[in-house]
Amino acid sequence: AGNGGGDGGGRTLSQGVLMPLSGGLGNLGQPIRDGATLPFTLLEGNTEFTIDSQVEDTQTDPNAGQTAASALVDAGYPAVTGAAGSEVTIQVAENVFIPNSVVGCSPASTSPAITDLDDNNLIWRTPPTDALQGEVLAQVASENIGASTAATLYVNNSYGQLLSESFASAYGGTVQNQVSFPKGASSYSSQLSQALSDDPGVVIVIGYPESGVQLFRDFYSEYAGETPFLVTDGLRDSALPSDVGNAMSNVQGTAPLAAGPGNEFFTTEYQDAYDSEPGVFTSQAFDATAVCLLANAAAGENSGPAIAEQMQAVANPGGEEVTPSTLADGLAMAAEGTEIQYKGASSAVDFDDNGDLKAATYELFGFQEGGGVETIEEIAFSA
Amino acid sequence: MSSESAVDGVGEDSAAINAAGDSGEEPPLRVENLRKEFGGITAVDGASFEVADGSLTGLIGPNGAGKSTTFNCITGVQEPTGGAVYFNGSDIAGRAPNAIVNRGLVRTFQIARELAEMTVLENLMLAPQRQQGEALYRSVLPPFRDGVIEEETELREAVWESLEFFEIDHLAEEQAGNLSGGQRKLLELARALMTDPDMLLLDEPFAGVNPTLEAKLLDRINQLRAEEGLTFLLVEHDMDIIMEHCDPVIVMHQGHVLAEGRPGEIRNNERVVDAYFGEQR
Amino acid sequence: MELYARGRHLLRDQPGLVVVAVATLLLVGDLLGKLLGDGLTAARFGGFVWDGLVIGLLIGLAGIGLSLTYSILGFANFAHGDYISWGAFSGWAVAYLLAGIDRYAAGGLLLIGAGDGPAPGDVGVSITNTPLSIVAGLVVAVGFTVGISLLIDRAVYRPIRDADGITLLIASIGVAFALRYLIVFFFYSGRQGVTDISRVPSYDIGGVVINAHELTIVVIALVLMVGVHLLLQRSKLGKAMRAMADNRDLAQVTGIPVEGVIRTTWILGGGLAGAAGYLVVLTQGTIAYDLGWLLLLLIFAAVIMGGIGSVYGAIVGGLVIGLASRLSLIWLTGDLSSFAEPVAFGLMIFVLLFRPEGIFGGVSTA
Amino acid sequence: MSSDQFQTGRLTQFRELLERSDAALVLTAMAAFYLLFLGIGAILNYDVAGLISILGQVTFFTAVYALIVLALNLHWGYAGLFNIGIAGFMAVGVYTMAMLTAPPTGSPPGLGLPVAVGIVGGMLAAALVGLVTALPALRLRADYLAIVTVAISEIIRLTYNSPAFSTFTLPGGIALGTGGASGIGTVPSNPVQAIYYVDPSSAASGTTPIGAAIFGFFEAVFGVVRSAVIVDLTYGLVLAVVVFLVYTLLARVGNSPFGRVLKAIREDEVVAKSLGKDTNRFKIKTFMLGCALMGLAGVLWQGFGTGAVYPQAFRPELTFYIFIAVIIGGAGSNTGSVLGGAVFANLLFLLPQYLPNIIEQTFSIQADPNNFIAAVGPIAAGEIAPLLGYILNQRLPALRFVFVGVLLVYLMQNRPEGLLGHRTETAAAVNLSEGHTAAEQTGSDLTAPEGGVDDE
Amino acid sequence: MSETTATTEVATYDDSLLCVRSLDAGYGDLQILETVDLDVADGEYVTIVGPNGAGKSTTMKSVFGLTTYMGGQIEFNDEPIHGLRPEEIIHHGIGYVPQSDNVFPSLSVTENLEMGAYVLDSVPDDAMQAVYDRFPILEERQGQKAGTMSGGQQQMLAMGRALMLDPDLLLLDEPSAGLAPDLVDDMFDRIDRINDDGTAILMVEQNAKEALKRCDRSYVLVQGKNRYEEDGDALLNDPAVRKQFLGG
Ligand SMILES: Nc1ncnc2c1ncn2[C@@H]1O[C@H](COP(=O)(O)OP(=O)(O)OP(=O)(O)O)[C@@H](O)[C@H]1O
Ligand SMILES: Nc1ncnc2c1ncn2[C@@H]1O[C@H](COP(=O)(O)OP(=O)(O)OP(=O)(O)O)[C@@H](O)[C@H]1O
Ligand SMILES: [Mg+2]
Ligand SMILES: [Mg+2]
Repeated sequence: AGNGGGDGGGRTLSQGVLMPLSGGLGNLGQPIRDGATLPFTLLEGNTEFTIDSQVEDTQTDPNAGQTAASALVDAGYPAVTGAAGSEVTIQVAENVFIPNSVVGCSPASTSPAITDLDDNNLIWRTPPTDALQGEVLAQVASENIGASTAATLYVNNSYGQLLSESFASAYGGTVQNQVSFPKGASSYSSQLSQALSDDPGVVIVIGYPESGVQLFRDFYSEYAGETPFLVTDGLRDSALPSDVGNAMSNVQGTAPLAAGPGNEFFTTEYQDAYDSEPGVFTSQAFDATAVCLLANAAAGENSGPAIAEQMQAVANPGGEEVTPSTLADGLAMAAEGTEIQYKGASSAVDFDDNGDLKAATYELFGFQEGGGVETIEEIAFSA
Repeated sequence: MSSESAVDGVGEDSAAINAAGDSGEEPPLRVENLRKEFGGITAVDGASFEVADGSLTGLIGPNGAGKSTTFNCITGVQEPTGGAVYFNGSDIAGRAPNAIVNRGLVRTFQIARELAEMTVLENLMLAPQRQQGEALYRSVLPPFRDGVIEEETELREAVWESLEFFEIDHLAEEQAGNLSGGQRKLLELARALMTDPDMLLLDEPFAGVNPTLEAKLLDRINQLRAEEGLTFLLVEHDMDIIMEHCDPVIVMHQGHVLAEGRPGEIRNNERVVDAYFGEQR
Repeated sequence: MELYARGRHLLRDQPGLVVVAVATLLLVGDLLGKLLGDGLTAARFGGFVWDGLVIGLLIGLAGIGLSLTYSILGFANFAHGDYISWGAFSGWAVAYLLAGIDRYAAGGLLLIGAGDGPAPGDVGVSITNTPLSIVAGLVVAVGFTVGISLLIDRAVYRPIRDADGITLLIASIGVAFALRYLIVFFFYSGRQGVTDISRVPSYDIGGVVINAHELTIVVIALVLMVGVHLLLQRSKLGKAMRAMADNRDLAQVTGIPVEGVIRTTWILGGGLAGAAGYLVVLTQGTIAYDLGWLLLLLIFAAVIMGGIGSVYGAIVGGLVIGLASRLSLIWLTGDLSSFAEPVAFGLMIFVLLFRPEGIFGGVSTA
Repeated sequence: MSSDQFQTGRLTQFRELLERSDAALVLTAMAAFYLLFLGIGAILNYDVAGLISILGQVTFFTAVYALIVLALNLHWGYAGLFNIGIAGFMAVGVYTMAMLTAPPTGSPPGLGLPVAVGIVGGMLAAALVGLVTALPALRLRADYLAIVTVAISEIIRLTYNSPAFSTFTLPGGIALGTGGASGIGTVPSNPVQAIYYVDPSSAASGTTPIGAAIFGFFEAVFGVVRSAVIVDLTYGLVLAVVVFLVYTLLARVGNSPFGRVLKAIREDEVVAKSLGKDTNRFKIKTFMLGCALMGLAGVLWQGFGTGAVYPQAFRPELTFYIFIAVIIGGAGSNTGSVLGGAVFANLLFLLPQYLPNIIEQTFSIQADPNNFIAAVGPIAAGEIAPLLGYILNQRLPALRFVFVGVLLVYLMQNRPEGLLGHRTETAAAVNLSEGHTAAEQTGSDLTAPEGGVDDE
Repeated sequence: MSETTATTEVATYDDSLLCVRSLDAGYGDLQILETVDLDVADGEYVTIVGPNGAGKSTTMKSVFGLTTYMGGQIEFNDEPIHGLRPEEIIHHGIGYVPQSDNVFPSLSVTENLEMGAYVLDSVPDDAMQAVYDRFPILEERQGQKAGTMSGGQQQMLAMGRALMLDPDLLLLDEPSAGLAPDLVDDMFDRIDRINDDGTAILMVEQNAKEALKRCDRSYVLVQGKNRYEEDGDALLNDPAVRKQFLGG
C-alpha cells in the first residue's frame, strides 16, 4: 500500500482499486488502473490527508475477482474503484461489495444490467450506460452515415450482447444480422462473411482491441474495405490502425467523450506520470477514485454506507467546483463540510439515483492516418 | 492317475468320445466348427471337439495352431468369426466374458495377467462370483453393509487357505506385479480356482513353474476332479504331463482338430508325430 | 433381392457405417442443392475449402510432432501447444528484428511491439516485402523450439523416463503452464498484430481469394511433410523409432541408443511444432501467448483421429479437422456458427466410436 | 525425563497419531493453514471481521476443492477413468440448477423451482451427461478417453457460451435460457442465508432470531459489524460437513468389493471380465456417481458460492487444477484427496493472491516498466529495481502460473505418488491380513469393524 | 557335489570370459541378488536353474546392465562392465534374449534383425545371411510382421537378432518356454550348434532336465544366492537336487 500523504496531520482516506491486470482484459485494465491510481500520486504531499490504497487484480475472471475484492474489503477499504468487465463488476457487487456495505465505483462497466442492481446505493459508475450508447449508435448510423440497413458483430459477452440489443431496438432501419463472435479467436472470417452477406449499409462492431485487431485484419485481407463500419468505446484504441496495418478510413466509432472540465489537466498529468497517452476509460477511472475520495472526506469516516451517502452530494451540481487540478483543496473543503461539486476529467459527473450518470457526451471518432483517434463530432445526451 | 479319472470308460477310438454326447448326456463343453480370422490370418479354422464331464482333457498342438485363440473364443475374450460353442447345453459363442464366467466356465491366461498394483490378497478376493458387495448400494448403505462385511470375512478364510496351498502365503501382502514369472502363474491359477468354476480352461499353466510345485498342482487338479467333479481343458507343451495325466488328448493343427484320442494313440498317430512331436524321442 | 439381403446384413453388422453413409449422402446432397441453387456461391464454397486446407495443413504439421512423441515416448504431451507458441514468438521476434533494425530500436522489435514498440504496419513484415526476414524467422523458430524441446526433455522428462504415461502427461501439463506464462512474462498477454496486411498480394482464383502468405504456408508445410516422410522412410532412424514405440525396454536391450532416438524425436517434433507456430502467425497475422494452447485440442483431435504414431494419420486427421471446422459453417449459420469447433470435436468422438484406434490406428507409418 | 526428551517423546507420539488417524492428519493440516492465513491477515492489519472473512475463504476453498478432488479420485484414483472433462460436468450441474431455479421473470428466464429440486436436478443432469460420455468411454484406451472427455467438456462450455441458447422456448411455451456468454446472474441465494435473514435473498430484509443472536454475539464480543463474513464462514462450515459426508460415502465405495472391482478395472479390464465382472456396468455406475458429485461441487462452488454462473469459469484450466490437486494428495487415497484439495486451494490458489500485498507491505517498489527490455536494460547500470518492479507490478500473475507449472513438474519427478498415494489401501470391507494366524497380531486391535471409514 | 556358500570355494577360471564376483543387485531399493558368483569360460555352455523367483532372470539382467547395481563386480574379457549401459555392453560382445516380449511386433523380420545391428553404421550382409542360414524359416518370412508369427518363430527371431553382432557370449532366458516339443528339441539343438561355433552360452531354463543334459556346467540359484555349482550331469543325478528342484 503506497502510504501517500507524507506528514499530513489529517485522517487516513482508504481507497481500493480493483482491475483486470491479467487475463482477457489485462491489456485494457492496466492503463485504467494507472488512471485510477493517478489521484494518489497527485495528492501525495499536497494534502493533509494520508491516503491508503491497494490495487488488486481480478484476472478478468469472476471467481478470482471475488477473491481479490474480498482481499480489499477484508483489509478495511470502504470504497473501491472497480471493476472493469461488466460480469466481474456485477458478480463482485452482489457477492462482496453489497453484503459488506462497501462502495464500488466502476470506471469502465457500461452494461445496462448494472443500473438495476439492488445495491443500497453502494454501486456507482463514471461512464454512461450502454443503453445510451445504443441510441447514439443508432442515431449516427441513420443520420451521419445514412444507412437504412445494418448488421452488428458483437463480442459474445454481456457487454456485446446488451449493446447490440440496445442498438437494434433504437435503430430505425432494418437490422439484417446480429452476429456474435468469441473473444480471442484466431480468425473471424466466417463471422464477417455472415455479417456482410446481405450487403448492409453499415456494420456495427462491438468488441475489444484484442479481437478487433484480428477481425479488421481479416476484413481488410478478404474484402475491398469500403463498407462503412461503426465501432464502440471498447475499440477506441489509437494503436488499432497500425496494429491492423490499415488506415481504417471506413471506420468510425462512438465512445463516451472524455470531455470533463479537467480533461486537459488530466491528460498532461497522465502523460507525465506514465509516459503514454491516456487510453479509453482512464479519465473515468481518475474520476471514480476522485469522487470516492471526496465522498470519504465528506463522510468523515472510512465507512461504506457513510461514503455512499455522500457520493451524490460531492459530485452533483451545487456548491464549490472541484476539478482534478484542485482535488487537494476539494478534500479539505469536503472534510470541513463545505458543499462541493466535482467536475471531472471525463465528464461533469452528475449521478442519478441508480448510480448512473444523468447526462453524457459522446463523441463520434475516426482513426487518423498513421495512428491516433480524432473526434469528429460531439453528441450530448441525457437520460 | 489316469486310471481313476472319470473318462475311464471312454472307448478306444475317438469316435467313442463323441458318442458320449449321443448317449443322452450333454458334455459340459461342445465346440462346433469354430472359426476365427484376423484380417487375412485364419487362426482357428473349423475346430470341433467336446470335453467330457469330469475329464482332464489335453489340448496340444504346434505353436500357432490356434489353441489360445480357441480359448479366447470360448471364453468370450474374442468374438468368433463363425461356429458355435455350447456350455452345459446353451450356445455361449459371442457372449461377454463375464457372462460366461458367471455360468461357471473360467480360464487362465498363457501369459499371466496379474493385477499388478493390487496385493496378492486383493487379487484373490476379487475372484469369487456374485459377491453382495459388488452392488454399489450394498457397499454403501449401512443396513446392507453389515452383510457385506460378513461375507468378506468368510471369503478371507478361503483366500488364505488357497494361498497356503499354492505356497505363496508369504507373498500375501505383496503387490502382484512384484512376483516372479512363475509366482505369477501360480497366482493366476489360484485366482481362477477361487471363482468356484464348474470347468476350467488352463492355458499352459505350468510353463515356468518349477517341477516340484508342478507335481503338487497336478495332484490338486486330480483331487478337484475326483471330489468336486470339475472338468479341465489343459493346453500344455510338456509331453510328460500330457501323457501321464490327460485323457483324452485333442491335437490341433493349423486351426482345426487333427486328431483326438487316448494319449497312447496320439503318441503313435503318424500325422500327429509329423505335425507336432517331430523327431523327439 | 440379393441387394436387399446384402443391405440388411450391412445394417445389422455395421449400423454405424450405415448411419455415417446416410448422413454423408444427405449432407453432400444438401450441399449440391445449395451450390446449384443460390444458397451458396461457388466462390464462398471454394473459400471455405481453401481456408480449411490451410488450417488443416498447419494442424497436421503440428500434429506430426505430437504423434511422434506420443508413440515413442508413450505420453500425450500437453505442452506441445506451448512449444508451438514459443516457435511463433521466437521466430517472429527475429523476423521483426531483421525487418526493422534499420529504423527502430532493437528492444521494441525483439518484443514484437510490446510496450511502446513499433507497430506492424510500420515495420512492414510480409513475404513479398521482407522475404529474407520471414525465412530467417522460420529458421529461428525451428531452431529455438528444438532447443527448448531438448532442454525440457533433459530437465523434466529424462529423470522420469521410466514413469508411466500418465505421470509424464501430468508433468507436461506443468511444462505447459510454465512455458505459456513465460511468454507472458517476456512478451505480453494480449493479441497483437504482426504482419503488414497492406503489403500481402492476393490472387483471385475463380472467385476464391488466396493471399501470398497462405500460399507460402502451403508450400512450406508440404515441403516439411515430404521431408519428414523421406527422413523416416529412408533412414534406419524411422525403424528405430517404430521399434521404440513397440517396446522401449527391448529396444534398449537390442542396443538401440534409446536416448539418442528420443533426442531425434524431440528435434523433429519440436522443430515441426516451431515451424507450425511460426506459420500460424503468418496466416493469422496476429500473435498471442495462448495461440498454441488454443490449437492444441484440435491437434489432439487430428492426431487421435488419424491414429497415434502415424505420420500420415496426423496429416489426414489435420486436413479432416480443418475442413470440417470450415465446411460446417455452410450449415451452421447465425448464432450456430459458434459450433464450428464443437463439430470438429464431435467428429473426432464419432470416429473413435467406430474406429477406437483411429483411422490409421495400428498401422505405424513413421 | 528431561524436558528435551519429553518434547521429542511428544513429537513422536504426535507423528504416530498423524500416521494412524486420518482425522488428526486433516485437522492438523487445516489448523496449519488457518494459522498461516491468520498470520497473513495480521501482517495486512486486518480487523476481526477481516480475519473471520479470511478464515471463511480458507474453509470455503478447501471444501470445494476437496469435494471435487474426491469426486475425481473416484474416477481416476479408483477406476482409472482418465476424465479430464471435470469442468464440463461441473458446468452441467450448476447450469441445470440455475436454469431450474432462476425466476421465470429474470433474464435469462428460469423455471423458478425450489432450490432443493435444483440441486438434485443438477446432480442428475451431470450424471446423465456422464452416462452419455461413459458410453464411448467403455471402448476407449485411457488416454483416448481423456481426449474425449476434454472435448466433451469444451463442447459443453461452448454450448453454454453460445448465443444460440441464450434464451429459448421449450415446446410447452416455457421460456428458459443459458444467458449465453453473460451467464445467469439470478442464481438463488446461498441456502445458509435462510438461517440468518428473513428473506434469504436479501440481507436488508431483516435478521431471523438466530441471525440476531449470532450477529449480536459477534458484534458484542468482537465488534464485528460485517455480518456477511459470518454468513460466509457458516457456508464454509456447511461445506465441510458435505465434504465429510462425501468422504464417508467414497471411503465405503473404495473399501468394498465394488471398489475392488474398480481397482481391477484400472489394472487390467480383460482380467476383471474374465473373473466374471460386468465391467461396463461398474464403469458406468462409477462414472455417473463421480459426475453427479462433480455436478454437486459445481452447484456448491460456482452456484451458491459465487452467486452467478458464467461459461468462462469452466475452461479446461479448472480441470487441470483439480488434477494437480489430486496428484498432490495422491491418487487413490480419499484422505489424500482432501489434503490435496486443501494444499492446492490454500497454497496455490489463495496464497499467491495475498503474496503481492505482503510483498508490497514489506518493500515498496515504485518502478513500473511496461516491458521486459525496459526492465532488464538498467541492470547493466547496476539497477535492479526496474526488474523487480516489472516482476511485482506487471508480471506477478503470470509468474504464479509459471510457479504452479514448475511445482507440478517437481512433484512428478520427486513424489509422483503424492502426499498419501504411497499408502496401500486395500480394497476390502475387512482387514484382509486378519484371520490369518501369522498376521493376526499385527494391528488387528487398531482396526475398527467398519474397516476403512476412519482409517481408510 | 559341493555346496558352495562363500566365494572361496568357487573355482576361479583363468580363461574366464564372464566373471561375476559377490554381485549384489536388485530393483530400486529392493535387493534380490546376494553375493552371487558366476563364471563362464570362453566357448562354455552354462545354465542357471532354480525355483521360481530365485533371481535367475535378475542375474541375467544384471549382467546386461538392466538392474540396480548394488555391489560386487562383473568382468567381461577382464574388463569391468558393471554400471555400463546396455548399448555399451553390447559393444563388448554380449547378446541378450529376454524371457518374454522379445521381438518388435510391428516390425518385419528383416527389420527386427536390422535392429540387432543398430550399433553398427550399416547392416553387414554376411551377418544377416548367417542368421538366415541358421534359421531358414526367417529367410522365408522376411517381410512378415514379427507380431503375427508363432511363439517358436518369435523365439528364433529374437535369438537371430541377438546373433547379428556375433557376440562372444549369449544370454538366453528360458528359450524353450512355451514351445511345442518338436521346437523345444529343435531349439536346444540350435543352441548346441551356436555353442559349437564358439559362442559361449549362459542360459536360464525351467526345463532343467534337458538343459542340464546339454550344458557343460550349471549353477543352482536359490533365493538370490548360489546354492550349487557343478557340471550338468552331476547335478542331474544328485538326489537332493532332484528332489528339491527337478520334481523327484
Ligand atoms: N490378435 C491377433 N492378430 C493377428 N493374428 C493373431 C492374433 N492372435 C493370434 N494370431 C495368430 O493366430 C494363430 C494362432 O495363435 P494362437 O495364439 O492361438 O496359437 P497357440 O496354439 O496358442 O500357440 P502357442 O502354443 O505358441 O501359444 C497364430 O498364427 C497367430 O500368429
Ligand atoms: N521389476 C521388479 N521389481 C521388483 N521386484 C522384482 C522385479 N522383477 C522381479 N522381482 C522379484 O525378484 C525376485 C526374483 O525374480 P526373477 O524374475 O529373477 O526370478 P526367476 O528366478 O527368473 O523366476 P522365474 O523362474 O519364475 O522366472 C522375485 O521375488 C520377484 O518378485
Ligand atoms: Mg497359446
Ligand atoms: Mg525368470
